[in-house]
Amino acid sequence: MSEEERTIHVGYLSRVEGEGALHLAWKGEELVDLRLRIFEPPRFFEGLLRGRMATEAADITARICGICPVAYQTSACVAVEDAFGVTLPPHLLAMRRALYCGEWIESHVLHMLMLHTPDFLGVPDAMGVARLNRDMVQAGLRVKKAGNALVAALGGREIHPINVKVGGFWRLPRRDELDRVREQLVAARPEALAMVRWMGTFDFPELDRDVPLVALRPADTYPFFEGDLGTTTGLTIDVHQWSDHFAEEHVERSTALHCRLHGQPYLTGPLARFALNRDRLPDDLRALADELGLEAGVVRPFRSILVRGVEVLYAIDEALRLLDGFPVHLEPSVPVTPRAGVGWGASEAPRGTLVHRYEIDGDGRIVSAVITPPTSQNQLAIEADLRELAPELRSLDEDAARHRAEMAIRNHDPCISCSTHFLTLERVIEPA
Amino acid sequence: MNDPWVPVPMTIRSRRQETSDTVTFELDASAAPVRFRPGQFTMLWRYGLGEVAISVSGDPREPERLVHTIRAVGAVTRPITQLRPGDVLGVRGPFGRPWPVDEAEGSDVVLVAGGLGMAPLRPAWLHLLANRERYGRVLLLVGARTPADLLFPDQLGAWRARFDTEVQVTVDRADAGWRGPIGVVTRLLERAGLDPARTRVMTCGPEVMMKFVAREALRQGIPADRIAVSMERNMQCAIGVCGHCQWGADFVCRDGPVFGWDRVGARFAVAGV
Amino acid sequence: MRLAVHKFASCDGCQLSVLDCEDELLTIVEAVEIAYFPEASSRMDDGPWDCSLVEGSITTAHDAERIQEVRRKSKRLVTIGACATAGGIQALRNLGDVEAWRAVVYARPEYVATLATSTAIADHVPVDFELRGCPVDKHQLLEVLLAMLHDRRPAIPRESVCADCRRAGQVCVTVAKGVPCLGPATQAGCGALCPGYHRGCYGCFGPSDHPNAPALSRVWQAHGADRDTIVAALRTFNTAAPAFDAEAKRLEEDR
Amino acid sequence: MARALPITHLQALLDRLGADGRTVVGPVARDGAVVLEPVRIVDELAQGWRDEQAPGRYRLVPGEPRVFGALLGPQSPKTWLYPAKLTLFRAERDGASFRTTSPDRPPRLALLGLRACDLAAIRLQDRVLLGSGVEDPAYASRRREVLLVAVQCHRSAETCFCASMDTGPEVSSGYDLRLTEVIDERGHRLVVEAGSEAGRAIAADLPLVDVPHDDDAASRQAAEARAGQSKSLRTEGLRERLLDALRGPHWDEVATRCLGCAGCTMVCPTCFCTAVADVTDATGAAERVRRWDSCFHTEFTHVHGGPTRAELAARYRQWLTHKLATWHDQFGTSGCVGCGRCTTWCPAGIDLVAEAERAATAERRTE
Ligand SMILES: Cc1cc2nc3c(=O)[nH]c(=O)nc-3n(C[C@H](O)[C@H](O)[C@H](O)COP(=O)(O)OP(=O)(O)OC[C@H]3O[C@@H](n4cnc5c(N)ncnc54)[C@H](O)[C@@H]3O)c2cc1C
Ligand code: SF4
Ligand code: SF4
Ligand code: SF4
Repeated sequence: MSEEERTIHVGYLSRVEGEGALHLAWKGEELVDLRLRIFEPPRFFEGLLRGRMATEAADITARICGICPVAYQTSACVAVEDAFGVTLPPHLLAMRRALYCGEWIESHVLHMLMLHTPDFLGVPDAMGVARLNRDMVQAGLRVKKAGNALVAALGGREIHPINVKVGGFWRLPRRDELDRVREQLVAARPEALAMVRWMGTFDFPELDRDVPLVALRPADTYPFFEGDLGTTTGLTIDVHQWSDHFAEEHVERSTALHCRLHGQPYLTGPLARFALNRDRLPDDLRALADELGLEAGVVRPFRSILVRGVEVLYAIDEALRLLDGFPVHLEPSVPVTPRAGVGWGASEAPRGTLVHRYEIDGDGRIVSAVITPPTSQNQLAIEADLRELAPELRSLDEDAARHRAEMAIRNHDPCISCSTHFLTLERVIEPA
Repeated sequence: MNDPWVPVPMTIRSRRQETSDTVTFELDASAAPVRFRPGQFTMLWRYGLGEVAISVSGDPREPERLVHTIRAVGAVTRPITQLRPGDVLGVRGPFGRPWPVDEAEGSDVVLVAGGLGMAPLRPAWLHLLANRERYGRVLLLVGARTPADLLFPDQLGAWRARFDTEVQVTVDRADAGWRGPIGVVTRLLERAGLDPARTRVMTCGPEVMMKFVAREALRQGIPADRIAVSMERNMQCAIGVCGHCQWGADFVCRDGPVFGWDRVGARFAVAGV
Repeated sequence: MRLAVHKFASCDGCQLSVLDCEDELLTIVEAVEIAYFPEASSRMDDGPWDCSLVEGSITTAHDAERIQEVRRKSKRLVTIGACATAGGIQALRNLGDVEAWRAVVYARPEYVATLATSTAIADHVPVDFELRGCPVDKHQLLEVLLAMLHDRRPAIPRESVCADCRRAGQVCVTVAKGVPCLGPATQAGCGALCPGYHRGCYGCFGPSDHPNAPALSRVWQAHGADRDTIVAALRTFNTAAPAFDAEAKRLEEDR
Repeated sequence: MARALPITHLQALLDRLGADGRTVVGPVARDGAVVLEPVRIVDELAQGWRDEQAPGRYRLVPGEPRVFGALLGPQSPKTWLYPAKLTLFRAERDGASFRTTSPDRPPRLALLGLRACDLAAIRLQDRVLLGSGVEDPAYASRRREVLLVAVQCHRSAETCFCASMDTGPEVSSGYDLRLTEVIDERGHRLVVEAGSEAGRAIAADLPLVDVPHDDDAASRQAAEARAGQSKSLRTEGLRERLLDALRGPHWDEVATRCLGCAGCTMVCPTCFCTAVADVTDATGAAERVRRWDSCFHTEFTHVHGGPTRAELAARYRQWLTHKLATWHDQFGTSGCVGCGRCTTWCPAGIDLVAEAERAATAERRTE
């Protein structure tokens, strides 16, 4: 490899859900090419949803991503309820929120412990972490399991829950089911805290980013599917106005749809959610955030693992609060009457804002569907992070550079299967 | 332990490869001798893998040596046949009704074996030989696909060499060294020159083969109640409670596996009973 | 046992089930060497592997080649999930106009390379065991792994969901509430989840080994479901599974 | 003079049954049906419900304030005495050999609210699992310990045909206690009669009151239930007629309607078929698990080379001819007690009585 030209190729990006690859090339000092590629064969969800009943959208779109099906189900339900003019009573909103808490717990801990921690400890995987600190891994797995148990208790099973429907749920949990999961959550709380504190001792590369952030920002709580969209550029919009501000484009260079805010890259996900809603967290978690070096107003991608940790604790506390005295005797759903219209739904998937839009006809069939997952929104911002790191990536030796680049990508936990419309033309396998 | 569901561990003492896919094990039953009647079977358990019904193929006079001849055909028999001396199998049994060797005393007896059917008939044959004086003519008619598929070839040779037995072997397809008859085993029966009034037939093999054997025996005038067949069905309990082996009104495990043709002949005519 | 986990077109949910075996994970890892599992480990040992778990369906020419290589390098190949065993929900494209869909989803469809069909792994290479479900059940997955490890047949019944539903003491939603249910024609494995949540099974484990789908359609009709509803139910997560596909076709042709 | 338990003292019965550590199992309304579940307090019982049954249809509707107003749900004594899933033994490796351990002791049970047909079904299962040579230990231990508290039926469901099977509606034997629920101008009470030593001991501990003129309450109610029973199975010569019809054309026809789902065999209180599976866990410990199985499953008859009853028609025929014909050969009685569960709980609404009649009278296929 010549002095002038250097290529780092991460031929197969591991420990992200899905498959991706990164290509970086310099000429001299100049970065000439940076491509984050996604190897996800297209599955055409937006196409196959056409003509299906809108009430099927939750079950169908769950299959876009096995890591965050609750997010898909929630955004779908919210969007269809929006179109049908259905409002949920408080107990069903509470249950929906509690279910979502479960997904945050399981998805975040999966990412933190099994996918991201290995980067900081220089081991290939969670097994490697277990060899260094088996107790911590076991504790972490118990936290993750509590999240799974929560999703299973409210949703029927951990992956692709079957209990979610437009208008609420098929059945409410029984007391005994709630009691069991409560126990697990209570036990998981201190273990989660210990895990986050332990992760706080990792050595974090310094990278401060100045990128627009986007997340839901409800008036009075940390967001799951509530509130308007807020941005750090000072915007507050109703999700119905999404297309006035956000645009997806199919870029030839990367062959992927990229979503821009007023033409600019932006970031959604835990970093954005946290930055925009820090003041919505209870005092103890804000104090924990300070303790972990997550000061207000600074975006440090390499500390996203800690932000997730704070969100895990929030989700545990919130679920316990919601389930305490949950009214198991009320109706599990409200009646739903189809009507023609357009509905929007946004929710905060573990990896960021997930927006669904459905146009529905008078029989309740889907005329068109647009699904904008977090990863398609974050792709440009991830590339921007990498661009920022480019000098470092250039100077490091081969392995270290690859390691650093992977780590930077994993900061945003890109969930590539979520990329309803991310793909690559072919797999390019070049020697590293 | 008296729980009929619980297997007793027994150690494999010896292993003999009979054919490419069939193995004979001798298990050490000295701690819990298995007193069995010819035609009975046991349930053999390979630890954690599953249990299968296997006929006892050894000598009924030696209850402390439990002999089984097993063909590797599927998910459980394959790993079982891979075991070596010193390995352990779980054993339940013996179960089922025996060949009518007692009832046959004083008669001429023909055993007709097809393929693996020789395994459950071998104890009956050994019983006939051990009590030779109680029987009239004793015939062993054996069919196999090829000479290489023949079970117990050495013993067949030895038995054939005796003057007080008639042993004949036929194969479907011969190889270069084969000098015996070629064709289905029923042919041997056609030419056996039996006295229908004093003959009993006991047969084991594929169902179609047994059907043809029975038909030939009936044609010769042997009454249906003197023809015995041994059946195979899915078996999970072997004690008549799991229901799997039901065949008409019978539980094959409990009311069989050996049946008189008078009882079951009609069933061979209806598919899926 | 050297284990590999491969992904084709899928949602990752089935391979996630491996990581969801929290209690057993560390014990299993002691017996199973995870040699290739890109979602979970950056250690990626090239084959050969003793056992490959394959998730996802074949939807691109490149993947059609890659599965051949996976097969060559795997002593045993186990497919996991509805995508791998029946083409998944994305097999709906097999009926639709892929060109049109491509245009719906992508502004510049010419950049998108894909086959016109989504097909099961077994349509491309011999498969040693197929584990059903959208997603697979983690207990069943564990059972398959343990069976592979101990060299035995996985105890995975192929009977219908009804059997599990009744054994679990659940009340049949069709009989007691008139709710149409695909359970009688769907393979067990999920623990009869949906009826336990008062909804009919939507068939995510695919057809059982003896489905009588036409009879089930009549039961649905008796409970007020129209043809379109039944066809849609059959044409979801296992649309390309032969028994579901055949019945949907029969109803479509009857129309 | 009859002795009765005022309904206000029902809790005393539950408490007494549950004394000495028994689990009391009784009728509970859940998910649209009456099921048999553990009950500790009276409020858990399915009071005020009535069942409507028809082939393929069951509805629980509000009824009189009876505690035992709903007759039969999808469960039966089998659910508790012969559980759907059970560990038969566990084993662990011991050098080259292995060691087995027996399963935990089963719970001691009191089954409350059984009907005449349920008691008949227990008698039938006894023949299979205790009386035919080898005892099934799991069943035997549950059965020996159980207390059976039966209730006299006050009406029949549309699917009931116990009268024609000679199994009811009178609760006449096989119980520890027989209850007759009476609601009249003199109040709401359970007439209590003991049928065994154990029953007498329990009755003696209950706050019973003397009620004149209630002595024949049970037979009065049975008579009403009998009068209201419209369905009946023509049993004379049925065994022979069915066995003669093995080649009849009817089986193929019913196989176009049958879902093969095994629902009928699962709810039937006498069906006893089970499958065992050997499983191992991550540590290598082994377990043999037994589950209800069904002659409707293709794997049921799997032998090397395929199932012996591959066709659904053959499997349906096996179920019907076993139940109504070959049971007589095997156990000296019909295998059906006339409870009608198989008919009500068949999602396709296939009616056992109608099918038996059709199969037995269908024109013979000419060879
Ligand atoms: C009375 C009797 C005597 C016999 N004697 C002999 C003998 O002497 N020698 C001999 O070689 N064979 C004998 N057999 C046959 C022997 O029992 C079968 O060959 C053996 O059961 C095949 O088991 P397998 O698992 O290896 O084969 P497979 O074909 O793989 O399976 C057959 C058995 O496995 C079980 N099974 C099948 N599918 C499943 C599933 N999905 N899940 C769980 N379990 C399943 C069933 O119990 C089935 O019976 C005898 C059979 C009987 C009934
Ligand atoms: S609810 Fe569905 S799965 Fe359950 S028994 Fe009824 S038809 Fe079968
Ligand atoms: S009941 Fe049916 S749809 Fe529901 S989880 Fe089970 S197989 Fe899937
Ligand atoms: S066959 Fe039907 S009616 Fe007879 S006992 Fe069984 S479930 Fe009841």
